[in-house]
Amino acid sequence: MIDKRVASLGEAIAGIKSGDAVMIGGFGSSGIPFELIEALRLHGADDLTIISNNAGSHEIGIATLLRDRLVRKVVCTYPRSQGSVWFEKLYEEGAIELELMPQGTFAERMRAAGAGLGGFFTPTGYGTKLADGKETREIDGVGYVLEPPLKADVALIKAHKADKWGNLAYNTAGRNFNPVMAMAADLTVAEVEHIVELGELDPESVATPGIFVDRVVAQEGIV
Amino acid sequence: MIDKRVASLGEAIAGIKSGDAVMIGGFGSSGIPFELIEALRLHGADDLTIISNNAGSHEIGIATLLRDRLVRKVVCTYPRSQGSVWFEKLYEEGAIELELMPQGTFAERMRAAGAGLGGFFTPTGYGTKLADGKETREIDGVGYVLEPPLKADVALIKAHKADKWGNLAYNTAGRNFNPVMAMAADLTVAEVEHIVELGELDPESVATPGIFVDRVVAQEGIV
Amino acid sequence: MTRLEPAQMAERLAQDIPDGSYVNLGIGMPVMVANYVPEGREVIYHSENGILGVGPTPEPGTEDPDLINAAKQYVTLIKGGCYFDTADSFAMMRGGHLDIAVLGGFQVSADGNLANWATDNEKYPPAVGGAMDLSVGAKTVYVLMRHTTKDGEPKILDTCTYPLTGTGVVSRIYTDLAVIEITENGPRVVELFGDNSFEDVQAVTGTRLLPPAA
Amino acid sequence: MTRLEPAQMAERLAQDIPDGSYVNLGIGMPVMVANYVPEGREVIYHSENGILGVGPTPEPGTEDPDLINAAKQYVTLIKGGCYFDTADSFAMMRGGHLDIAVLGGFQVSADGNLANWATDNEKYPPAVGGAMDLSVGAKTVYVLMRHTTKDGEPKILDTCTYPLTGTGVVSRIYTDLAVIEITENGPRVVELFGDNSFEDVQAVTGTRLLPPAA
Repeated sequence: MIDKRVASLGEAIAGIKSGDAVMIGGFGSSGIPFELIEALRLHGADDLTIISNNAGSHEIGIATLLRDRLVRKVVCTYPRSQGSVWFEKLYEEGAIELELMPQGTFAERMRAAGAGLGGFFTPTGYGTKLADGKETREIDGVGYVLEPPLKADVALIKAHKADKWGNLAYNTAGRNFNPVMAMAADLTVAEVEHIVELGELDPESVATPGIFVDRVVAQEGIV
Repeated sequence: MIDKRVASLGEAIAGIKSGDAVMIGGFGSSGIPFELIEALRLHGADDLTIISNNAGSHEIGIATLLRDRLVRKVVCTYPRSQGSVWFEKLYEEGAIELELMPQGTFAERMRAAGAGLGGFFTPTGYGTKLADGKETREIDGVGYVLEPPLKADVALIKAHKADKWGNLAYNTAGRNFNPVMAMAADLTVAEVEHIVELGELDPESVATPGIFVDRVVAQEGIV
Repeated sequence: MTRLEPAQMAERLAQDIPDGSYVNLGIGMPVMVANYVPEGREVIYHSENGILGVGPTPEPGTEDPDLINAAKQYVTLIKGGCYFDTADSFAMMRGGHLDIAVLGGFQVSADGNLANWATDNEKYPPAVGGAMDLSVGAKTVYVLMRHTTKDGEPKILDTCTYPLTGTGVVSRIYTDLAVIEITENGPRVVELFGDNSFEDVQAVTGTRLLPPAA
Repeated sequence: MTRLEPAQMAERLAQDIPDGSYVNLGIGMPVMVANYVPEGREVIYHSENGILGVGPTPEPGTEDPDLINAAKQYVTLIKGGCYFDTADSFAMMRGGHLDIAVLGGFQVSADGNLANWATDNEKYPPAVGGAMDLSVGAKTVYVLMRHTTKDGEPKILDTCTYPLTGTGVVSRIYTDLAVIEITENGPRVVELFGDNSFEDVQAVTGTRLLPPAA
């Protein structure tokens, strides 16, 4: 029988290893799996590559992984936000590697990984510093940059509701990167506010079908 | 003010010209804009390129466009179905051009057009006849085919409900190709069963945001 | 020689679908597999037109005209199922998320090439649908087909003569005579039905088979 | 010389947003444009994080923690708005579906190149977000920025010295002094605010301007 629910945050992140590439959903403070991040911080793995739109701010979420020096590299689009002091400190120290890309390219690269594509040509970034060293091509008079898929070992995502098969429904703009990350990782773990009975989610508004999800954990209220 | 509703099927397809490339949503008999197709048949444009998963069957829908010899070329994945007699007849006569491709490539090419991408590498079809003459590349040991975006002048799509801003909600598997076609055409026209008040559609289950839709017409019961 | 009927072939294959699998069943004989998955196993069926959780045929009069499977037959949605568009459906298929695709076959080659979408009859319009995406995308591809054509010609060959669907994609072939696994060393018979002997099966096969492991 | 305040600059730009437009407003000064769209025009605002139909700031106490805009401020959804994921949001942006993007700018060149995401300070971490996708994808890109830097250096130049966001993407520049259109022949002043003369504006511009058409 298919039951992806796990009983604790610890079980939810079991198996993450030092050196892993970890996608973390969310945009700003919206749709972020704060409890999974806290569990990851306490888990013991380090030398992580964090793939997330932002690089944390203040003393919560991704910022705490940076503060505790568990992160070797950040792959993101917008590391600098109000209160992103830990990222800025490590960056100035040269203690962290940054791979920066346009946000649409970031989302599309993860989707390509999840969709089994080998790469795509995007006009975004053509003629800019972010295309340096990349293959480019002119197609029908427009310049494009070839971008490869972006995969991860683990995706930690956040949804509003889940059922035991891992179907996910989101709340408003909390959806953001969570659906594409769910597709693009070997192991996808979803933190949710509510676990509901099978059949309670509207089949027309399941934005992440359960096939993309390996584990579901209910929030414990730890952060 | 934004009001995409039009009063009749005739208004809905106004402006379609002979020689246009027309996407038509649907899979089998599901999610097909039968009334828009009938309006197109009576409209007078010919020499059309029809882009649709199937090539019609029996004496309804796309089959009637073929029967009336309004179609120069069919771009599809599965032209042969039970009752696809008109397609088979024209094909045997050499009276119709066929561009065939794998269904995932078909959907993804339209999405690429809608998403502003210049093309993508797919593993599907690599090493087969359907990759003949196409650029291929080995990436990390896997063979891929480069596929270009697929656009159209017009998309005729079918949804369950719409509001006046063109937001669309679908019924069950009637969704199929309709959302990607809505993105990929210069003019997108939606035939719907019900037009509802603004705010009545659940913002979490609008599968085609109104930005992709130009005209909305309610079914008239003509087919 | 023992020749299984299609229903028996489907039943045999169904034994190898593990509990909890996400499965796509091709048009034709493969859809029969759903009838024989052993009790107690939960299997979720995918349909290329945008359904995860395909359920049984609806009661007459309760059909939803939009709710059909890849073979254009009316189906239902099970509790816990959901809908999505075709681009998302093929992302699922091509992206390696389905555990098993069960496909029909015209021919399979010794190295696991599959031909199942076109013959060499040029008059007849070709149709490919989702076959190529499934063959290349599912984690495991099982082919369910008769061992020979109606005319007794072998369908398991050194090299496919019909246009290919995918290269090196087939894991196992379930025929009316035997179960054959495509290994690095070539196709190996892993099960012989009834009193069929290895030599019987080899005699109607167009490529050299490896005998069952001792 | 007449120098408009930011609110006045935003108000001026807002006059050029047609009824029925789909618009993305960048972080900073651009978001102020929403306050000044003339009465009777219906404009739908897009936010890169997956919202079409961004509404005003919520009443205190009614904030939805997930419902924020690109600047990470709480917003609401208007009636007729909807949500989608980031891949779909950027498909919308990059695919030419937005009518207008209003962006801030560090520098704009005579041929419409935009620099608005990074300076030449290597110590300071760069951040690009959705700026490049918007600049290349929206049908029309308006830049709303002061005519010169705090130090009085020109921001409209022959060539941008800061890293580019996009090439040949800018249609119009709305500054505190004038409205300038990027034409095939170069930047043309189409409106001078207050008593500003063409020569006044040319004097604080780092590239040759064309005078208003007669």
